[in-house]
Amino acid sequence: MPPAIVNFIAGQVGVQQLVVSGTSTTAQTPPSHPRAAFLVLLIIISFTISAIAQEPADTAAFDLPDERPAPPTSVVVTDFKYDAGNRVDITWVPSIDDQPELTLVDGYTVYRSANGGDYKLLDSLLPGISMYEDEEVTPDSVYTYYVATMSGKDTVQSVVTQEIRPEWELVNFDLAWLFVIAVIISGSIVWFIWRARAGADLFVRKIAGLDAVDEAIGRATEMGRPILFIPGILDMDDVQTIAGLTILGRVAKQIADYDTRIRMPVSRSLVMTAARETIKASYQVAGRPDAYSDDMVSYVTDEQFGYVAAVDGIMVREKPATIFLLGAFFAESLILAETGNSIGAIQIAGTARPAQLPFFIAACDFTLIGEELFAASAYLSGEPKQLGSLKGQDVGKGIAMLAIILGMVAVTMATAFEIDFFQMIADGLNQVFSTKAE
Amino acid sequence: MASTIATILLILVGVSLLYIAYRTITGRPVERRIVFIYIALAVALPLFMTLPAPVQVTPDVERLYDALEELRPGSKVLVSFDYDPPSAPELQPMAVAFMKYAFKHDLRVIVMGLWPQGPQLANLAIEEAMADQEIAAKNLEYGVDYVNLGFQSGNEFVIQAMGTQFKRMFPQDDRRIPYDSIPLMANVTNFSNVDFVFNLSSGKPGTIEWVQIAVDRFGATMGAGNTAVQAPQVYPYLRAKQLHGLLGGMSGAAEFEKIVEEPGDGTTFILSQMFAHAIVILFVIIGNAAFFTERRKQE
Amino acid sequence: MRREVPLIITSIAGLVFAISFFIPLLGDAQNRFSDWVSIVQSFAVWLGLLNLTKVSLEKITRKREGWQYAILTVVSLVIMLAIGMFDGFSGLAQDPPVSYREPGTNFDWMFRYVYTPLTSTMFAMLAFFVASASYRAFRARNFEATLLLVAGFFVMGGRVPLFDLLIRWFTDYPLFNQFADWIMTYPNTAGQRAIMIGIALGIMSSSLRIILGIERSHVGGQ
Amino acid sequence: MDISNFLAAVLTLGIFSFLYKDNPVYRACEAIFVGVSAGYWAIVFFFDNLQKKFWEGVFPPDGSAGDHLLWFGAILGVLMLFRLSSKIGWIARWPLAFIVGATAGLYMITYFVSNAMNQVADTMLSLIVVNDVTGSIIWTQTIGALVVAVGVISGLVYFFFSKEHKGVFGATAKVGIWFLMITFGASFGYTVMSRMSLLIGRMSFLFRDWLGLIG
Repeated sequence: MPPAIVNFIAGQVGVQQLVVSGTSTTAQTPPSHPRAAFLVLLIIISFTISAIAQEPADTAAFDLPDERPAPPTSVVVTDFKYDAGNRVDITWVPSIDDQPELTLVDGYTVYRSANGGDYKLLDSLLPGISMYEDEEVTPDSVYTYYVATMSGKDTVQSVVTQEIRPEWELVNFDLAWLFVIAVIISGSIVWFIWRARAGADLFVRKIAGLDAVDEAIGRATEMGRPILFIPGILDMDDVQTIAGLTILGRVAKQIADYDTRIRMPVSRSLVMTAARETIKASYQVAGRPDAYSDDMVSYVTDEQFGYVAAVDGIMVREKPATIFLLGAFFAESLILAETGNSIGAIQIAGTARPAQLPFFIAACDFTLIGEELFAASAYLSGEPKQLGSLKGQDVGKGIAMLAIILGMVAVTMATAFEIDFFQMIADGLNQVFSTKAE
Repeated sequence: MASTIATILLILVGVSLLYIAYRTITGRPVERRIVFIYIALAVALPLFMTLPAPVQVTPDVERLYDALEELRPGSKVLVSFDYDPPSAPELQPMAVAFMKYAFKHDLRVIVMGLWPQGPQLANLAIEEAMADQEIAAKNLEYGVDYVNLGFQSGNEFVIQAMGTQFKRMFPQDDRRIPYDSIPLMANVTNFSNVDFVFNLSSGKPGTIEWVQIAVDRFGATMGAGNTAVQAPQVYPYLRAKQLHGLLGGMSGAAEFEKIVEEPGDGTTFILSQMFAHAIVILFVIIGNAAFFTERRKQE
Repeated sequence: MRREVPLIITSIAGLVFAISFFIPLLGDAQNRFSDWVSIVQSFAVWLGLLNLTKVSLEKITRKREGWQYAILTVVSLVIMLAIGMFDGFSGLAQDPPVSYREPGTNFDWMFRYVYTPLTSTMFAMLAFFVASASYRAFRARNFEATLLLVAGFFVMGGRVPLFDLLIRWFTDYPLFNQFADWIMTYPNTAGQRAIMIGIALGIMSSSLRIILGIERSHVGGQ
Repeated sequence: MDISNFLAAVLTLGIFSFLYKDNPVYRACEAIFVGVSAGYWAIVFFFDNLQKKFWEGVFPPDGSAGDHLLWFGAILGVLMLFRLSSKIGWIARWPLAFIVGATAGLYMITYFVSNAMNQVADTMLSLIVVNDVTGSIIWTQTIGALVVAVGVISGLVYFFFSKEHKGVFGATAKVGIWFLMITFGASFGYTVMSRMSLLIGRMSFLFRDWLGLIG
């Protein structure tokens, strides 16, 4: 017989004793033999029946001011699974007198004894509560607990639980599915990076916004006006800035080919250095190293609004024909996009920050939405780690889509036709993906 | 009196927009400073008006309210103030209404902040709630009925460590009382000992981090109030029941004030909010009307 | 040495946090690390302050553009620090100790009447810029942008009692409020969720690269 | 007149003066803002973290045993300050590496669990929502479930980069972009709402708290 059930019965015995004698209980050794348990069960049933039979009398007794509440029953202590051996859970069935409309029960108190020592108060809990997590235990000790109903100054104790020694587990098997899926996705990311390094040709679809780049640069050349490039306001440690600079490499090469001017005010000194290197390299590739100058990139200030004011000034004075806004943007996104719009420039924007994307979409001609920015960067640079990650993430998305479709079909079939098989699949999938803590 | 004048002025503002529309469509758009004046008036004038705005309580707000109603008197609520003064117009009304509700329903409030300014804004909210007569009559005691644990640096790592032990990150409260000497915290080890977590958030760290760590990892029950900028992003959590209720922006504040029957700033400001939205919508329409006339001419 | 040590530190810290989800015994190490993160972040804030001072002083001594304002920055910084330190240490000397930012302290006064108006107003200016952008820049230039603006209209007009007041003559039913709510609850949730799943996978792959040492930009590599 | 509020009002108007045009008053207020806010942050982190958590953690005021492992945090922190020097600035990468690593490790799983796995689980919706009691279909929720399911899948298709957007796949991606646009529209509306609230807060400060014109 599982210990929980034994305990449950032991708890019931405790209650019955209380009801009969009206005194608090002493520790009970749980019946160890199934037949004994059965006997106890019989006794409980008979008592319950007699209790029901006596109901009117009981209700009358309820109103007496000196009535003592019943203790909590079925007090069970269980080891919390998959921890470092530092938590046990105590659960109980609230006292039958614990009803929202009655005020007899003031709450519960939980007591613990470690290694057979004295019982110490752990916590006082509100009425209606039926669980306590004790997280101040160690695997080195053995514990027993009891719970008491509080009523004014009076407390009525439950039976004492079985002894428990918290156990620790090495691996949290509750999260096994999470682990498996994480490993599949991580594995495919690593695998694709490795493949890309080995020179495999990984396919990435065309990104619509990139087609517009050539056209935009061509337009600036025709009009004889400069091109402005803003890589966001974060530093080189942000992936969006890096993606912005990757695209800059491609843009700068085109600019060198067309012999147009580029202007790039930045808000971080590290970004300035990196941007200069990028443009210089592009000019070299285009075979025009002589045309490059450090003045193309200038540092303005780290201060958000100070930077915006300076960039606004440049826009109004120099009237660039094309503006690139690619990187991490915050509240300044809309100020920049608005000014760019007001001077009639073609604007190509991209950021992964969801709160700023709407403004770019509404005010710019082309916008790289979120991950498109990274995809564009991977596509243009062909860098193995970027390409590999992109493909690996696609595997993750594939799993997500598949799971959603499967789960949806299963749940829908189960609801519509009440077929157990589908319900089983639906429950299984839900178990795999849902990881809500209890 | 002031209300009438404000209303008349506002009508004049509305009429003058017609002229702006005419100018813009005929290709002579006004300067941005003119636009600035319009928005200033649209926000300021309604502050003087006494029109009642019919606030409609949405299901997301109702869900928070229902979750709160389930808490018995004496329940412990952890409120994290994760915002700074710029977001206070949206979040402070929520904070005040929440405090008033909590104190009136005898909930024990534990305040903390992951943003350095949070605990001070919490003090302001508590001050305002205490000014309420019914609450003042309760003579609530610091450390017993409510406590301000203060701020700790470490962003989401603070939540992570709190999952094991609050005390680890808050060895003393904001008033420098040791954790172990605070009666309210006597039996509070970690999230399993608080009944509800309420998070007021305007960014990072905020609701997203709380859901990821406190809810999904440590099993806390949580509701949140967010600035409107952030609110749309947390809707998926709301659907997946990782969040129990959400107050979004000023309208969320006004709705919450309505449902808990504690009218405050949210209710007062909603009128200004309404006119500001009207102006923005009208400006977008005017701008686009001009845009399309222009485009037609070019064709 | 310059590259390897930080790479090893990164990997260990990353592994402890990632794996402790599955191995409960690592919980303690993880909490230790959280302590350290918390302390390092304080130093980062002080680094910012020292950096600001350095830059401002350079500006002043070299008389660069706007050096007069740099003086103001340094002076206000020193005043704020002095008040905070004074309130803090004098409070600690009392029995029982008093916090440096208890209501009524000078530091709290600075917070309420200097810091709050400055920072709040700084951000409040955005309202003006949104308005002028809506007049000058937000255009229904293609189908996507049109869809965006229309959805935006319904949300803006529905979340406050604006559109519903306009239809008051016809019906009392909060039609637009309900519709805005519907947009938020269904299409918005769907779109946000798609973005969310994508970002989560993106973060996973960049974290993995960092932990495995494939990504080295933070240690000065490429 | 209350001197405190007067000062706050002057600072408020000083910042707002930028709306007319960039001017010395605005730049002065901005300079004060930068200084005061840096000082504010530094003080809070000093007392609430360095003094309260670190120092009193290592040397508890009640004389109990201190937690000396906290020193590691402080040592890493001090290394961070080396960044100010150009010669040995590289050593500041150690604490940075620690922070970057810890954040990567934590995010790797938290984002995956909360933002991917649980969201996928919640999207496995029944496309028919039935009232438990009457057995009839609840149309609003059925349509809602359909919208969420189609939106999430088509959105994911849009962000799927390993396949060209052609045929059915392309059409699905097209639907995906529509959903994204509605989402961004909602964000747009909410962001406007947020920005306006900030201004309302300042206006109410000026007219109510300072001038006392509103009751």
